[in-house]
Amino acid sequence: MAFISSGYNPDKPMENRITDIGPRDFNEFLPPVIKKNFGKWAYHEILEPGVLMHKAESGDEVYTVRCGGCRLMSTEHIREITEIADKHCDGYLRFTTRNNIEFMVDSKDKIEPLKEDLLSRKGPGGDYKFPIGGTGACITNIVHTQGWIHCHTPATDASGTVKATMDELFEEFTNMRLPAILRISMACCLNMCGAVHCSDLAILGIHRKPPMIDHEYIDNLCEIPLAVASCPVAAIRPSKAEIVAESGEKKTVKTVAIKNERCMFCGNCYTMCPSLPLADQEGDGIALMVGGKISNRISAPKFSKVVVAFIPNEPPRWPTMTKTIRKIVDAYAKNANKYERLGDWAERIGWEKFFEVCDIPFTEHVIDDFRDPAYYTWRQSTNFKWTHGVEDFANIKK
Amino acid sequence: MAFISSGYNPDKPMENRITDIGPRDFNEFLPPVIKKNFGKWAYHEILEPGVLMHKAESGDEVYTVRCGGCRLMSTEHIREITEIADKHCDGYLRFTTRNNIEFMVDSKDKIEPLKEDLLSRKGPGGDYKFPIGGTGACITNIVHTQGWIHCHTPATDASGTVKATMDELFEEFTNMRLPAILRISMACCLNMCGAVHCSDLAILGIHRKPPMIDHEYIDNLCEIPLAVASCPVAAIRPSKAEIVAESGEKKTVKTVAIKNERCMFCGNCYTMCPSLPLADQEGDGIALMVGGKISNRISAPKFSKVVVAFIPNEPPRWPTMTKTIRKIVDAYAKNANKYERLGDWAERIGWEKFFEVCDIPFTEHVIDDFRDPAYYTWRQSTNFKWTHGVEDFANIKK
Amino acid sequence: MAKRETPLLDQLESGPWPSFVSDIKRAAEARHKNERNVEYQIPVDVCDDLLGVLELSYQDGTTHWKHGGIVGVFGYGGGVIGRYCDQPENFPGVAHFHTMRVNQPSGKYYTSQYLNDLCDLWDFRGSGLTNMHGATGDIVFIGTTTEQLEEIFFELTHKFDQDLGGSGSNLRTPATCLGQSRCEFACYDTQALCTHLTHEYQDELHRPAFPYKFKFKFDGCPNGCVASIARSDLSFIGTWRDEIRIDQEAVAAYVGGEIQPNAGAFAGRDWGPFDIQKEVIDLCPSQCMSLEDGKLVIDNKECTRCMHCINVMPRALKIGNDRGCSMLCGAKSPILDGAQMGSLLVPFIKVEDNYDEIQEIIENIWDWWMEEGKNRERLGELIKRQGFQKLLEVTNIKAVPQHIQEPRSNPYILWREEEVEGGWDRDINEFRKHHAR
Amino acid sequence: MAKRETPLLDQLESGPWPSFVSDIKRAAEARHKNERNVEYQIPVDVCDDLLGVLELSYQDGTTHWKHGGIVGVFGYGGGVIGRYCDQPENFPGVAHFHTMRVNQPSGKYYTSQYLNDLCDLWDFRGSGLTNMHGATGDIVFIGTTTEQLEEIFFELTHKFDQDLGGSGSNLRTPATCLGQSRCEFACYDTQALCTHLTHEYQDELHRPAFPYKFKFKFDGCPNGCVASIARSDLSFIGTWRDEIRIDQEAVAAYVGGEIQPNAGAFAGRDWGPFDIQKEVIDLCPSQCMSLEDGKLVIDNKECTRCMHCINVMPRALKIGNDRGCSMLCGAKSPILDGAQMGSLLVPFIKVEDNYDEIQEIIENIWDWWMEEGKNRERLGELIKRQGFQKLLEVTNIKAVPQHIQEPRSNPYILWREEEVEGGWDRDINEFRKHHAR
Ligand code: SRM
Ligand code: SRM
Ligand code: SRM
Ligand code: SRM
Ligand code: SF4
Ligand code: SF4
Ligand code: SF4
Ligand code: SF4
Ligand code: SF4
Ligand code: SF4
Ligand code: SF4
Ligand code: SF4
Repeated sequence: MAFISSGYNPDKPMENRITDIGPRDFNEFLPPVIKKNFGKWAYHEILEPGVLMHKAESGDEVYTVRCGGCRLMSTEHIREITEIADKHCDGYLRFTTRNNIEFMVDSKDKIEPLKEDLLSRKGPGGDYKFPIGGTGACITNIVHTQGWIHCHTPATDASGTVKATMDELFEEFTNMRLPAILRISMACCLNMCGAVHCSDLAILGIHRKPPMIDHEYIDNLCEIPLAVASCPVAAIRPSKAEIVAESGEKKTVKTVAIKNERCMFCGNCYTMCPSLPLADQEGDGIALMVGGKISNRISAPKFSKVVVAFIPNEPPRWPTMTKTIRKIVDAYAKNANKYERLGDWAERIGWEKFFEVCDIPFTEHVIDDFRDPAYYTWRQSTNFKWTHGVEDFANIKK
Repeated sequence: MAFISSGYNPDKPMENRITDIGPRDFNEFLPPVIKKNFGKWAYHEILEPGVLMHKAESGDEVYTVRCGGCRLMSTEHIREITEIADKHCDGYLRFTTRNNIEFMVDSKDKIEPLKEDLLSRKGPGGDYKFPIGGTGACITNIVHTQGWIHCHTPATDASGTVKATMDELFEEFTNMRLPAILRISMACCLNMCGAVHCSDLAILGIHRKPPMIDHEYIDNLCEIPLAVASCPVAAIRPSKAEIVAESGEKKTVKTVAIKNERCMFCGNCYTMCPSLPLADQEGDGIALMVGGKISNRISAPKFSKVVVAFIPNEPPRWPTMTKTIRKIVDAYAKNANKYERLGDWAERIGWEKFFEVCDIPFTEHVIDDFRDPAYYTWRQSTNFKWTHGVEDFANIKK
Repeated sequence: MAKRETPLLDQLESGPWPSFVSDIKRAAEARHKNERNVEYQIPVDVCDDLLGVLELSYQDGTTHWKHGGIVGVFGYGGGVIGRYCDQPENFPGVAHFHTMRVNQPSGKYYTSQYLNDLCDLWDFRGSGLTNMHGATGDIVFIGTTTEQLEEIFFELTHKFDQDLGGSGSNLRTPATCLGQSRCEFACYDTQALCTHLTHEYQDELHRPAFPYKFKFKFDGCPNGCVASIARSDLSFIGTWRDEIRIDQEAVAAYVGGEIQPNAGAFAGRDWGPFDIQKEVIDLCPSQCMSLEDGKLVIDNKECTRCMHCINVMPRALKIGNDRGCSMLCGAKSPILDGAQMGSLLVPFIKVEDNYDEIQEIIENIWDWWMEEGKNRERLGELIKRQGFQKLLEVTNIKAVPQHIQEPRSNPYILWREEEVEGGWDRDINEFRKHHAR
Repeated sequence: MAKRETPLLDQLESGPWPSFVSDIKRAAEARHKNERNVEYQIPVDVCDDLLGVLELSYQDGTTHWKHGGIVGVFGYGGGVIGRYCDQPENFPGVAHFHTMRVNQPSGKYYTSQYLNDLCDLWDFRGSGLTNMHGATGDIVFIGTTTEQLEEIFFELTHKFDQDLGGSGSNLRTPATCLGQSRCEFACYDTQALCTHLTHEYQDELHRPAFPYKFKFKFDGCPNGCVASIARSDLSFIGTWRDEIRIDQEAVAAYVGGEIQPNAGAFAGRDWGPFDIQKEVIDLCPSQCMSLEDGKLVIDNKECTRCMHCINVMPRALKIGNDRGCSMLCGAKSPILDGAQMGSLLVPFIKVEDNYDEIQEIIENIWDWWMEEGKNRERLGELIKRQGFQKLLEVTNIKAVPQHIQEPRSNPYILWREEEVEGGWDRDINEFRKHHAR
C-alpha cells in the first residue's frame, strides 16, 4: 500500500491551506419539494408506522419513510442507502436526530415500491437492513455511543447492548401502540455521551471498582496534580510508593493514593490520567435509568432515575438486561394513560408502586446520597402507598 | 424585698432534691367529658367561626370556643382566663398548638353565655381580650417568637409585627371565607424559632449588614476558632488587628477578619460569639415568605419561599409589611380554588403569575443562589406564562 | 401612672387583636398595686422596665438583650435561658431577665387551679410574664434573676410535682397535638406516647450529652396539627394500614346537602352546593375514588391516606381500624444548611402500650448521632452528610421504596467492596498483560 | 472467509434489528475483494481486526482501546479523537484507530452524490466505518492512522468544500432539528441559525480557547426533537408570544372522528373514540382551554405553549404568528456535579435575519466563562458556582419571574453593600455606646 498524497505538503502545512469553511450549506441538499415548501408546512399525518405525510400550504405533499439505522455503519451500507435514494427519491435522503434514515418521495404511489424494496433487504442472519417504523407512540432507535468499538472508558459495549435491546423490542419499533413515545438511550460510561440523563429508559455502563494505580508509570504518563484535582469526591491524594519496577529494581516513586471507600466510580480520574484504569470484567456492568424526558409537552423535561443499580455484563446478548427492560416496557404499556410518558406515569402512581408494578427489587443503591440535592429525593411526607409487606414493620427490619 | 427561701439550700444542693420527674400527667387536666370519651370521638362540626362541636360515639358532645391568645401573656391575663374557665367550664381549659385558648363546655346552652362573656372583655385601647375565631378556612393565630422582648439576635420585633398583622387581618380570624386555611408564622431571625420555613405566609426578621467585630474583646469573650468554624460560608478567618484600646493604649490583638461580600447575614457567628453583633436599624428588617404548608392533605408538606426580600422595620405598626401581606391574602382569597392552599395555588398558576397577580415586584434576590439545590429552583423548561412586558426582549435588558 | 413614656408602644393598644402592650401595662400596674400582697423577689418595676427597653428598641430598631451566659439549676444543663439587658443602668428591673421553660402537660389541657398556682409562684419569684406557650411547647416563664432559678425549681418540683423543659444540646420538651382526647382522626394516643417518652428520657432532656438539640413531636394523623414534620428531629405521625371506613348513608347525606362539607369549615362563603365529584373525587391526589351506582368506592391500595376525603366528609369517612404511626426524621430550621422537613424512616409501626420497638429506633439513632455528629450538627444534617443509607444501617431497617419520593438521578453509587465480585484488590501488572500502556 | 473467529459477535447477526456485526463483516469482505480497486491507505484488514478486538472485549469484558494522545490537523485543536489499540501486535490493523468528526449539514439532509463521494474518500484513507451520526451530530469517520489525518483534511476542504467538526475545549459542532424544512411546528429557521452561528464561530470551533467544551443546539419548538434542553450549553427553543391559531372547523372534524388525533401517532391501539375533553382540555397543564358552544377556547395568557393540544390536533391548532425563540443555558452530562438541563435565560427573542442580539448574548456568556471558568468547568457548573444572578449580570438581563420555577426557600440572600442604607461600615465603639458588652 503506497502512500498517496492528497496534495498536502507536510513541510509547508500552510501552503494552499483551506480552513474554517464550516459545514456545507444545507440548502444544497434539500429535496426539491422540501426546498419549495420550506417554512410553509400546514400539517402532517402518520399514515402507518414509519410513514409520514407532510402537507404544505401549497397543497404539495412529501412522504417520508423512516428506517431504523444502526448508526455504526460501513460505507457499504451507506452506498446501499444512496442506491435506494437514487432509485426512489431522486437521490435525496436524510438522517434523523436519532440516527434513523429517512427516504422522502413526493407522491403517494412511490411509497409502496420504496417500502417493498426496503423490507426486502436483509442481512445474512435474517436481520432487516432497513426496518420501517420509529414514528408515533413507539420505541424508536436508541441513541448511543462507542462502547468497546472505540472508546477507552466504557464499562460495557454500546452497539451490542443496543442490538440486543432493539431485537427484544422490535415490535414496538414497527408499531404505534404505546401510551406515548418511549425513548431509549445508551451510554457506555458516566460521561454519558448518549445523554441518557433524560430518557424514558436509559442503559448506562457503570464501573464498580476503584481505579488501579500504575505506580511505576503514573508520574511519567500523567500530571499527578491534575489527577488529584480530577476527583470530585477528593478520594485521590498525592503519595509515594515503594515498588519493584518491571526491571526488578526497587524504587520509590511519586504516585497517588486512593481512598477506595470514597470512590464513586465516576472514572473522571481515568479520563485525566491513563495510569488509573477502572475497567474490570466482574466490576463493570449496566445500570438502568427510567423516567426522563426532553419535550416540554404537558410536563417539563425531567431527568432519568436509576431503578436498577447493577446488571452484570453478559455479552453478546445481555439477557438479564433485556428481560428487565422488557418488564418495564410491558408494565408501562399496560398501565399508563394515553399521552402519558413513562416518568409521568411513575410519578402519578408513585415510585413505590412503580417498583411493585414492574416487579423490580428495590435496593438501597437507588436512594440518592450524592450531595445536598439528595435530600429532596427522599420522602418528606406521609403520603405514600402500601406495597407488599411494607406495612409490617417486622418485614422491613434487617 | 427580702429574700425568701423555697427551702433550697445552696450549700447542700442535693439535699431534698427532686429531679427528673417530668411534666404533670395530662390525664389530671382533662375535662370529664373529654376523659370519658377519650379515643372515642365520632365526628366534629364547626357551628360557627370559633365554635366547635365534637360528638362522641357515646352521644356525648363537647363544645369548644376558641379565642385568640396573644401568647406573651401576664399572670393577670392568665388569671382572667382561669376565672372564665371557672365560671363557664368547671375550671378546665386548654391552649392550642398555635397559642389560642380553648374553653370547653359540655352542653350547647352553655355556649352563648360563654361567648358573650368573652366578647365583653376588652382592653383599654378597645382590643378584644378574647376574640372568637380561628377555626376552619380562616387565618388563625400567628405562631411567633421573642423578638425585642427577650432575644439577643432578632432583626425585628415579634409581638409587634404580629399584633399589627392580626389587626390588619382580624376579619379573617373571625370568618371562614378563605379558600383554605392560611397559616401565618413569624420568626425574628434566621434561626426561625417560629418555624416559618413551612407556613402559608411567613414574616421573617433578616439582617443585611455583616457583623461588626469587637476586636478589643473578641479574644476574651469568644473562642476564635469556634467563631471561625461557625460561618457556613467560610467568610470568617482568624486574623490580627492593631487597635487603640478603650484605655488609649495601642496594641495588637488576636481577632477575626470577615469577607463581607461573602456574608449571607445568617447570624450564626453572633450566636456563637457576642463580639460579632449584626443588628442595625437600617440594615435590619423583614422578608416575607409564602407557600409553605405542613399538612399532607392533597399535597405533601412544603417549604415557604421568599417573595419579598426586604421590607424596612417600621415600628410600631410596620405599615408596608401589613399592606404587602394584605395584597397577598386578598389575591389568594380572590383567585384560589376551594381547598387550595396558598402554595398549591401559586404552583398551579405558576410563580411568574403569582408575582403579577399579587402585584409584587420581582427582584433577583428571590432567585435562589444557595448551594447546589438552587439549580432546581431555576426554570428548566420552556413552559412558562407571559407576564407584562416580558415578551419583549428590549424590556428585560438592563 | 406608667413609670415611662412609651409613645410608640402605645400605638399597639388599639386595633381588635389582643394587645400585649395593654396586658404588660396592666401587669405593671398590678405589681405596683400588689393587691395580693406578694413579697416580690425580683424588682417590682420589672414590667415597666421591660416596656422601657422595648420602647427603646422600637426607637432604635435594635434589640437590647445580650448573650445569655451560663445560668441554670444545679445538675441540669437546660431549662433556663440566661438573658441580660445591655443597658442595665437605665433598666435595672430587667438587668437580669432569664427565662425558664416549664414542661407543659401533653395536649396543653389545664385546670384553673394549677394555672393559678403557677401564677402565684411566678408573680412571687419572677416577672409575672409568660408565653403560653413557647414555640417548642413549653410554658415559658419570661424574666427572673439568677438567684431565683434554684428557688423556682425547688418549688416547682416540691410543690407542683412539675419539672423543667429542655434547652441546650439535649432532648427538647416533646409536644403533641390533642390527639385522641378530642379528635376523631387520631390514629394513636399521641399524649400517652409523648408523656411516656418524656419520662423515659428525662436524663437526655436535662443533661446535655448530644451534639445539639433534639426534638420529638407527635401528630395523631397526617393533618399535622403540631407540625411535627417541620419541627422535630423525630416526628411520629399517625396513620393506618387497612381501609377507610365508609358510611354510604352519610355519603348520601353529604351529596344531598344535609351535612355541610368539611364540618362547616368553609361556611363563611358561598361556594355553591357541595359537589362530591369536584370537591372530593377529583381532588384525591391518588385518584383512587369513584362513584359507582351512587356509592363511593375507594381503591384503598392506591390511597395515600392524605386525609382530604375524610376531612371533607368526617361523618361518612373514617380512618381505618388497624392503626399506628409513621416515623420521620431530620426536620429543622435553616441554620446552617437550609431547612429540612422530616424524611420518612418507618412507614408503619404499631403504637401499643409497649413502646420497645419505637425506643429501640430512637436509641439507635441517638447512638449514631452521638458517635458521629459534629458539634452543633442536627440529625438532619448528619443524615445528609453520611447518607440516608447510613441511617438505615444504624436503625437496622431495610431500604423500601417508601423511603424515597423518587430514585436518584445521578449514577454515583457508592458500592461497597463486599458487593462486588472479586473484590477491589487487583494487580496492575496482571491487568497490563492484557492492556498495554 | 473471516480472518478471525468471532463466535460471540456472530450471535448478534440474528434478530430483526440491523446487525452491525453483519455490516462490519460485509465491509471486511468488501475490502478484501476490493471491487472498486481502491489503493487502501490504511491496513486492508482494519475491519477484521476491529471485529477481533471487539470479540476479545466480549470475552474479557473490558475495552482494548487506550487513551488518545494528541493527534490532529495543523492549526486545529479539535475534530480528531486519537485512539490506539492496547494489543497492537495482535490487532495491527487497528493499532492506530483515530476518528475524525466531519461537520454535518444542518438538518442532516444529503444527496447520494455527496455521500458516495465521502464513502470513496473514507474507503481510500480510512476504515470505511462511520457513525451516521455521532451523538453531537457529526458525521463520524471511525478509524484511520495518524498519517492520514492531514490528507483527509486536505481532501475534505479542497474537494468537498467541507470542514471538520469540534472536539476538545472548544465550540462543538452545532446541531438542529429539521425545523422549517419539513415541520409545521418550527417557530424559527433552526437550520439557518445553526448554519449562521457555525460559520460565525469557526475560530471557536477549531481552536480551543475555552475552559471546556461548549455546545449549541437548535429546536424549532418545545417538542425538542434535537434534545437541546438536555444536551447543549446554549439551547435555542422556538416559541411564540401571540395566540394559538384555531380552526374551529378542523376542531369539529377531530371531535367528529374525521381526523385522527395526534396525526395518527396512536393508531396502533384501540384507545376508543377521540375525547377532546379528556385528551386535550383535561391534560392541558395550565388548564386554560374550554369548550364553549362547541367552540374551543384558549385563554392564551395562561397558556405555557407546551405543544400538547397542537400535537394532538395539528390540523386545527397552529403555533402563533409572532415567533422567536427562548434561550436556555447550562445543560450537561453528570460529570462532575450531576447532570443539568438548560435553565431559561431569555424568555423570548426574535430570530430575524440579523442575529446581532443573539450573538451579543453568546459573546457575553463566553467572555464571562473564559474569564472565570475553571479548567474543565462547564457553563452550567459556573452558573451554579457563581449564581444565576451573575449570569444575569454578565448578559445584562433583568431578573424576571420566568427565570425561576419557584422562589428560594432559604433566606440566605447575598445583599450588596450599595443596596443597604448606610452601607456596611460601622463603628463598634459607637454601637457599644448603646449596647453594653
Ligand atoms: C425526525 C425528527 C427530527 C429530526 O430533526 O430528525 C422528529 C420529527 C418529528 N417529531 Fe420529534 N422528531 C425527532 C426526535 C424527537 C426527539 C429527540 C429525541 O428523542 O432524542 C424528541 C424529544 C423526546 C423526549 O421528549 O424525550 C421528540 C419529541 C417530539 C414530540 C413530543 C412527544 C411527547 O409525547 O413528549 C412530538 C409531538 C408528537 O409526537 O405529537 C414530536 C413531533 C414530531 C413531528 C410530528 C414533527 C412534525 O410535525 O413533523 C415529526 C414526526 C414525529 C414522529 O416521528 O412521530 N417530536 N422528537 C426526530 C426523529 C427521531 C427518530 O428517528 O425517531
Ligand atoms: C386545636 C388544634 C390541635 C391542638 O392540639 O391544639 C387543631 C385542631 C383541629 N384540626 Fe388542625 N389543629 C391545630 C393546628 C393545626 C396545624 C398546625 C399549625 O398550623 O401550626 C395544622 C397544619 C397547618 C398546615 O398545614 O400548615 C393543622 C392542619 C389541619 C388540617 C389540614 C388543613 C389543610 O387544608 O391542609 C385539618 C383538616 C381540616 O381542616 O379539614 C385539621 C383539622 C383539625 C380538626 C378539625 C381536627 C378535629 O377533628 O378536631 C380540629 C379543629 C379544626 C379547626 O380549628 O378548624 N387540622 N391544624 C390546633 C389549632 C391551632 C389553632 O389554634 O388555630
Ligand atoms: C423561646 C423560643 C421562641 C419562642 O418565643 O417561643 C426559642 C428561643 C430561642 N431559640 Fe429557638 N426557640 C424556640 C423554639 C424553636 C423552634 C420551634 C420548635 O421547637 O418547634 C425552632 C425551629 C425548629 C428547630 O429546632 O429547628 C427553633 C430553632 C432555633 C435555632 C435553629 C436551630 C437549627 O438547627 O437550625 C436556634 C439557634 C441555636 O440553637 O443556636 C435557636 C435558638 C434560640 C435561642 C436560644 C437563641 C440563641 O441563639 O441562643 C432563643 C432564646 C430566646 C430567648 O431569649 O428566650 N432556636 N427554636 C422557643 C422555645 C420555647 C419552648 O421551649 O417552648
Ligand atoms: C463520539 C461521541 C459518542 C458517540 O458515539 O456518538 C463522544 C465520544 C466521547 N466523548 Fe462525549 N461523545 C459524544 C457526544 C457527547 C454528548 C452528546 C451531545 O453532544 O449531544 C455528551 C453529553 C452532553 C454534554 O456535552 O454534556 C457527551 C459527554 C461527554 C463527557 C462529559 C462532559 C460533561 O461535562 O459532563 C465527556 C468527558 C470529557 O469531556 O472528558 C466526554 C468524552 C468523550 C470522549 C472524548 C472520551 C474522553 O473521555 O476523552 C469520547 C471519545 C470516544 C471515542 O473514542 O470516539 N463526552 N459527549 C459523541 C460525539 C460525536 C459527534 O461529534 O457527533
Ligand atoms: S459514554 Fe463514555 S465510554 Fe461511551 S463513548 Fe462516551 S466517553 Fe466513551
Ligand atoms: S473514579 Fe471518580 S471518584 Fe473514583 S477515584 Fe476516580 S475520580 Fe475519584
Ligand atoms: S427567631 Fe431568632 S431572634 Fe427570634 S427568638 Fe428565635 S433565636 Fe431569638
Ligand atoms: S453572619 Fe453568617 S455568613 Fe455572615 S459572617 Fe456570620 S456566620 Fe458568616
Ligand atoms: S393531627 Fe390529626 S389527630 Fe391530631 S389533632 Fe390534628 S387532625 Fe386530630
Ligand atoms: S385519603 Fe386522600 S388519597 Fe386516600 S382516598 Fe381520601 S383523598 Fe384519596
Ligand atoms: S423540535 Fe419542533 S420544530 Fe423541530 S422538528 Fe421537532 S416538532 Fe418540529
Ligand atoms: S399549548 Fe399546552 S398549555 Fe397551551 S393551550 Fe395547548 S395544551 Fe394548554
